[in-house]
Amino acid sequence: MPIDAGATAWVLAASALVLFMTPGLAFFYGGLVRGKNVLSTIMYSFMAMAVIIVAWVLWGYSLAFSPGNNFIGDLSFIGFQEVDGRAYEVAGVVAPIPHAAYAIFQLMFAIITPALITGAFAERFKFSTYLIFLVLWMTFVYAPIAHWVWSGNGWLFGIGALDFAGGTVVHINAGVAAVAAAWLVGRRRGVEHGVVPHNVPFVILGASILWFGWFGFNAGSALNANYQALNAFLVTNTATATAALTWALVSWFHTRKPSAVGAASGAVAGLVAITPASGFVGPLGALAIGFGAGLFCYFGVQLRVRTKLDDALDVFAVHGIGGIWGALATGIFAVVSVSGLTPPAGVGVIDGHPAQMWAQLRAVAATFGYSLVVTFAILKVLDFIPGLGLRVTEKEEDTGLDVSLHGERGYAE
Amino acid sequence: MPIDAGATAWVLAASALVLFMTPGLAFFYGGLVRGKNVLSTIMYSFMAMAVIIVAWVLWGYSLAFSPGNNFIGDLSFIGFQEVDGRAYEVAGVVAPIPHAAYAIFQLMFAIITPALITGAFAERFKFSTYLIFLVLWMTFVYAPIAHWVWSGNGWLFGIGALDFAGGTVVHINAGVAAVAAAWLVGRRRGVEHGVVPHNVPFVILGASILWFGWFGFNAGSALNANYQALNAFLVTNTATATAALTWALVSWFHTRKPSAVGAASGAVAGLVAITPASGFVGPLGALAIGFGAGLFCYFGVQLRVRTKLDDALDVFAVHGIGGIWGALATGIFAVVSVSGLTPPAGVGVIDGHPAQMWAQLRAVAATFGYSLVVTFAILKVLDFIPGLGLRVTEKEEDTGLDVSLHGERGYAE
Amino acid sequence: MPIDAGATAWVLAASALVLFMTPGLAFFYGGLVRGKNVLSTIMYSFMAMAVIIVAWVLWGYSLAFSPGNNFIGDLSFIGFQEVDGRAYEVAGVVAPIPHAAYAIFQLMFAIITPALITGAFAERFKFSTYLIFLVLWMTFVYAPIAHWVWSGNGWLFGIGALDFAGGTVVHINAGVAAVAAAWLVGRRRGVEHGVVPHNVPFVILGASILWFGWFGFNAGSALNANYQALNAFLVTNTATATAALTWALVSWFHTRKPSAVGAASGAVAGLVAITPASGFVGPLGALAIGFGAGLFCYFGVQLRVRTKLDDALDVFAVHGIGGIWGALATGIFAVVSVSGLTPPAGVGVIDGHPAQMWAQLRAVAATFGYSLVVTFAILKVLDFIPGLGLRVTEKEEDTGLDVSLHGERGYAE
Amino acid sequence: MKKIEAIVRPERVQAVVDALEKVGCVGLNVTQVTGRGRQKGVVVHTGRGVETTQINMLPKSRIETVVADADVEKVIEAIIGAARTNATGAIGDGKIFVSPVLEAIRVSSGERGDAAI
Amino acid sequence: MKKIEAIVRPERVQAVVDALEKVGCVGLNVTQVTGRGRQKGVVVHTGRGVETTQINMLPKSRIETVVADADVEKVIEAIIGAARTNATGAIGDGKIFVSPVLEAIRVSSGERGDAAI
Amino acid sequence: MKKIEAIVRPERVQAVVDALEKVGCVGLNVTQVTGRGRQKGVVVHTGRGVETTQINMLPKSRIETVVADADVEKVIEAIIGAARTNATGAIGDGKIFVSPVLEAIRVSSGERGDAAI
Ligand SMILES: Nc1ncnc2c1ncn2[C@@H]1O[C@H](COP(=O)(O)OP(=O)(O)O)[C@@H](O)[C@H]1O
Ligand SMILES: Nc1ncnc2c1ncn2[C@@H]1O[C@H](COP(=O)(O)OP(=O)(O)O)[C@@H](O)[C@H]1O
Ligand SMILES: Nc1ncnc2c1ncn2[C@@H]1O[C@H](COP(=O)(O)OP(=O)(O)O)[C@@H](O)[C@H]1O
Repeated sequence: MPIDAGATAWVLAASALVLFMTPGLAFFYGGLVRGKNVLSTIMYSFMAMAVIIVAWVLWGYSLAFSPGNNFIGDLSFIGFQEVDGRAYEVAGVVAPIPHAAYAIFQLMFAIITPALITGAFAERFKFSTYLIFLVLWMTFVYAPIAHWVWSGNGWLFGIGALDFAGGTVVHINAGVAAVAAAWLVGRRRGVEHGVVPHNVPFVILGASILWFGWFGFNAGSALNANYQALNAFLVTNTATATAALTWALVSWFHTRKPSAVGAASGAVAGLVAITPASGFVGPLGALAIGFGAGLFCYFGVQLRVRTKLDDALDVFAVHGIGGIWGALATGIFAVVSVSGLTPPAGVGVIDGHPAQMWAQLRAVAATFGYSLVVTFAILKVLDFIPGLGLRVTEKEEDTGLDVSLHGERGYAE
Repeated sequence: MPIDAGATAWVLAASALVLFMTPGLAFFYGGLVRGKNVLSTIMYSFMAMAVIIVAWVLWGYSLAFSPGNNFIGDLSFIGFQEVDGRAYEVAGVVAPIPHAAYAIFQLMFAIITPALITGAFAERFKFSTYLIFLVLWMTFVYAPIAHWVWSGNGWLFGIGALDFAGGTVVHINAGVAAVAAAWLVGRRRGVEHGVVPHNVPFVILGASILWFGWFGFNAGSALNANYQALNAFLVTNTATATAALTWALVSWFHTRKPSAVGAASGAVAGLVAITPASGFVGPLGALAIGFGAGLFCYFGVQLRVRTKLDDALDVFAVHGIGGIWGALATGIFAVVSVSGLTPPAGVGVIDGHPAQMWAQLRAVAATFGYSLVVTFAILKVLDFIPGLGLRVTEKEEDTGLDVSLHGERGYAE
Repeated sequence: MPIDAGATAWVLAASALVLFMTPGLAFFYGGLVRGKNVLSTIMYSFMAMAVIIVAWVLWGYSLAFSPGNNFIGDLSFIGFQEVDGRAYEVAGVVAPIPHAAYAIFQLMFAIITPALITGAFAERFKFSTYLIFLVLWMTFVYAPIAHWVWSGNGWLFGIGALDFAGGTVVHINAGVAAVAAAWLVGRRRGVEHGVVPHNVPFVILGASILWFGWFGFNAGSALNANYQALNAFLVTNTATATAALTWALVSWFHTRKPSAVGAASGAVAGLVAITPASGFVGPLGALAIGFGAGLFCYFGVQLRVRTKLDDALDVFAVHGIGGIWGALATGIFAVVSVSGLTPPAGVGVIDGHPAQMWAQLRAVAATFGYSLVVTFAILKVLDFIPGLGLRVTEKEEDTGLDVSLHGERGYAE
Repeated sequence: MKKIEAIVRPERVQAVVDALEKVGCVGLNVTQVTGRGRQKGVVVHTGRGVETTQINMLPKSRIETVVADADVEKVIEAIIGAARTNATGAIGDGKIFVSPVLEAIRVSSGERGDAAI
Repeated sequence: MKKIEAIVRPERVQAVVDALEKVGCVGLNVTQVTGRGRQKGVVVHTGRGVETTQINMLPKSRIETVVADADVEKVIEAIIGAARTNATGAIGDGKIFVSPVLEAIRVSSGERGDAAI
Repeated sequence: MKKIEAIVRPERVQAVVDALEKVGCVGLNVTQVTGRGRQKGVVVHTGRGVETTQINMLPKSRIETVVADADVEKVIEAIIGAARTNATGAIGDGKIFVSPVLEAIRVSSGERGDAAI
């Protein structure tokens, strides 16, 4: 397929949109915490941009996307060597865009994934350790799983698991890592009565930027400006709206008041759940997926609140549960009229192919297990190294991380 | 005309931009109200996304854009049936994009239009009633008018009224509905001395996002990445700047101080006024339209302030008057060198076709009358239904809608 | 080269992105000042949009880009005459986009450049004088330098100086003008102990919008959706991340605390430095450029702080020094494999063409000298005219410019 | 001289300030406080909006004015009249405290005593 | 009646308010202040984050409660108990001031004196 | 002990705090208030910026410090010296109020009286 300027134009725009999601996340998370930790929370996301971009150009992309073996890439794309203007075969398909477009687009996914995790340990994780965690986690957790799913060579790709735009690689992965992180770093001090978000407009701003940027995430994953991209755009939008509505209504019945933070959270849950499905399901499937996302993630938060796990901003409930629901729902609602694949590939339960669920389940389980174990191991090691450690001191936590770690206050006169 | 990836890429980007306008509006309106109502004001816009998207996919698009008769579509596109990858004839022209692209792009317009109205009744409208109002208004007011103007079959399209990107359908429509709503819901308590906007940076942020997104709104309406799109982009930008400058200067002479909220309001007025004209006028016409928008909308607000009508955020003065001025100005400044239509279509007064004004006037009057009457009727019915009603209680209003309806405060420690 | 819809789609999107940078700058600067001056600071940028757009359409574009002579254009494009749908030869190359696309894209650069300067005189410059300054500066400083560098006819273009997206025209130019402005307007009152930024989340929001928009700035400068655009996108991103990381780490060693404002400033420094180089260097060159930007701009601020010059938001340290470093680094790291030019054009020191440095130095020196002298002269004249003058009264400054000049407060209840 | 400190509902501040002006009490200052009295608080969401918490402290406004001894009663009356939500008064309408002030000084002129307030 | 004014660390406010409730002191109000005592301030960045400045004024919370004369000592004790960071107390833990109040009036009912607090 | 409460222009706070330090008055706290005195207010825009309203309440800063009886006069002088906009003083420069304080307690140590301030 020759390189097409229209496809390239869309992937350029989509890459910019996906990059913009990370600051969106920074505001989404930053608004949810207490004012004394707003900058430290924003900095987790902002520095993910700084650190991951450098590491991705140097070695990350090569590990994830160079041919390598079934489990991990090799070093042939180190320093973006061979990432040039020629078309590149991605997962068995040659997209009408230069290899460089694909590498840039993928970079944006590698940034936001670890940034998602930070919601679990916000308000207490050490900044210095975090920077090292970023590098290790991208290298040892993100790059391999991305290789499994998206590289033509990857073993999950091989078994026919469907993941259009990153439900496993990005969301289940981040959601599960969040559990490991929240567990190891421990509960925040003094949050028995919950935390009242310090700036809800920022939460909505963040969610809105995420919604906007997610069109790049999902519709950009078509790597072309074609009907598949349009369908991904449409179903993304549909599932998101449905989930926002569902969450708002459920919270209304449950707490007597429809929460704005809830509506925003529902939107994010919908965005998460539709991600793996967006290239394979139609608008009615999207309604179902969005409805499930709003419902399951809402109750996910409910359950988490009753545990001792202080996953501060509910990363697992939204990205973990939303991601798992999305992965399974892809196996249910994928229809060949949308996916355009050769059956049985791209065919789900409602199109008469229940075996697809099996591939989806394996993908979920593999991501879940690998991410949990390796994230746990990385954090344990970091905790052990003298001078590092995961958690700030009690005094720093009470004062707030902004002043104590960054020497700044979010707001002044 | 075959489907073109470049055109599709632009419509994808434009659709994302237009979706982003609604959060922009949320911040524009949210900054203008008092801090105790910031979330409820933002939620009006945010929930418009949630509710309208679902309703549009299910039946809205079909009512507005399926062939039907001269007044309303039929049910042939219910659930986005037949909205697929094939090109679709829109208003007599086949655009080089898939039908799905058009349906998505149009959806974004259907979201923001009712969200615009909320400025009229902010700080006192009942949230539960609002959700129902959204559905009814989109179905009974927006869908028909969109059909009249943009469907090849529509009667306003038939008489040759020019409305490139939605001056009648979106702005006059919303502006007039705002009058009905402000009237029926009544004045806010305790605003005799006016309301000082609680967060002017948010107002500017919102106006800036609107400006940014409006490029999608107007230049996307070319449904192609061609010279017409570029001209729409150029004149949108030009009229907006001119109107912002005009409003700032007029407010400077009038109040002795150039207001930042005024400059932002002027920009929005310019965006409104150029909307119907953006496919038909050149940059010098845009200067004239922008100048008129700044002037007329400024004095529109002046006049409204002297009435008893509490159109809280001046939706009529900006969208109603701005929209009417834009519709008429299109009849004046449309030139065939830009519109590329076959004369007398696309030719305005300055190009020697005064009859165009007649079509424009009819379009304005029809939209005005229909929107006023049907919006009024819908609200009357909602007011009448036990358990609904339009307005919150006095206590809820005094406390602020954020705490009393949503159980949240915008800002905390 | 025939007009291509894909290229046009990307330039449309890029133009919207670059326009969005100016509000981004408004928030970046607005967050850095004290709360009593947030609106006046934001208004400098917002009104730059209003004023420059009008002036550019009327005469600015013609002066900068019509053929004219080696130093300045003529009046043939006045009122955007001849700016139409035909392709236009830009700097010896015919880009596959309509002339109108180029003129719009260039407009966005003309807006942000004077807005950048406002960081130097924020919190004390008279608003009325500023509006006049905008018009004069665009006409007498920006338009000529843009002509020198980007017009096929321009003398700096003639000597082979490389400036892909505006390192000289935009950044050195603005940075140097900032020195003249800060000097003439004098130090702020009462800032001996420095100013604590009043809203750091706004600083990060602004920096993030700048980053997002800068993809349009640099990758859009390819005027096509091709590999050159992708490379510009990639190196922009890489240099930005590297500079953000470098600044954060340097500030950490130097002040014991990694500052969030510092990370954001580093990102901006990286964006500045990569701008001239983005069409000519590869990702490893970008790492070097970003590293230098973080380091040199950091120490540039350090040095400025020790002088008496109150360049309030460090425009020279970031845009001046960052721009000069970028211009010289382009002469070092330009490689023909990226630039695609015919050697020795587009070849830097590391590719064996040290003479390139000479062209770069001349471009830097010419921009530096011209901008300094003419900006100084313009401000001197404005200071001299009765009723104008550069600075607000002491009372206005103490009260804050928002209330005293604009009759508004940024924040209320 | 006495300091009169009234803690009232934020939405009644304007009315109280106007009422004070009517009885000739021009100098005053207002602070935002959060307070707790017999009034029940409000329930607000925490976290992602699925949990709620009872906040017992409500936003109130404190109006302070220093007045001559002779004016104390009429000022109290003015405040009570303006601060009540309705004719009969409701829980949460607020409190007034009176305390002694020994001296008042006007910074600009150095005047002291009743002349300075 | 006495007004008891305690200036404490913001993170201890909840504990102090709870402790006051336990000793029967329900009515109170809280303001955010910045203050300076013997406690050293914090160093914060200015400008672009390359300079720092020492801020001597730290954010504190002021809790004010008007109580009957008989309750003063137990309220002071309750505050001290809840406001200290640790058993031995640390610099920056705060101050308590006691001052006379002549009258208290409940706005809603017009009640005066100890009955009104 | 006396409480000295100075309501001054926000832009003079730093100068007043420095002046207080010079006369040995280290402990103090500052609150943001809005106030009304003889000073005319400011005109601000409402709504879309076409209307204006006169705001009579201006932002001021209140500095409170509790000092030993002996220090009252020198503290007042220090404040007046630092709070005035210019040598002759201008409307809006502020007010100082002095009121009795019965007791001061340092939370960390439990010390009382002049030793605690
Ligand atoms: N004893 C007290 N000391 C200080 N402030 C008080 C006291 N009691 C009440 N307040 C303040 O007055 C406000 C209004 O009290 P309110 O609930 O109306 O009291 P009540 O119901 O007893 O009349 C409270 O929110 C609090 O700020
Ligand atoms: N003399 C004083 N007058 C008024 N407020 C004071 C005084 N001394 C201290 N404060 C307030 O009490 C707070 C806590 O003081 P702190 O540093 O704990 O004092 P110390 O170290 O003397 O015990 C200060 O930040 C300030 O707000
Ligand atoms: N009687 C008063 N009681 C309490 N606060 C007062 C009183 N008079 C003035 N103030 C406070 O002092 C501030 C400064 O007053 P100012 O206008 O300078 O007074 P004057 O002009 O009478 O000297 C006011 O804004 C208000 O906050």
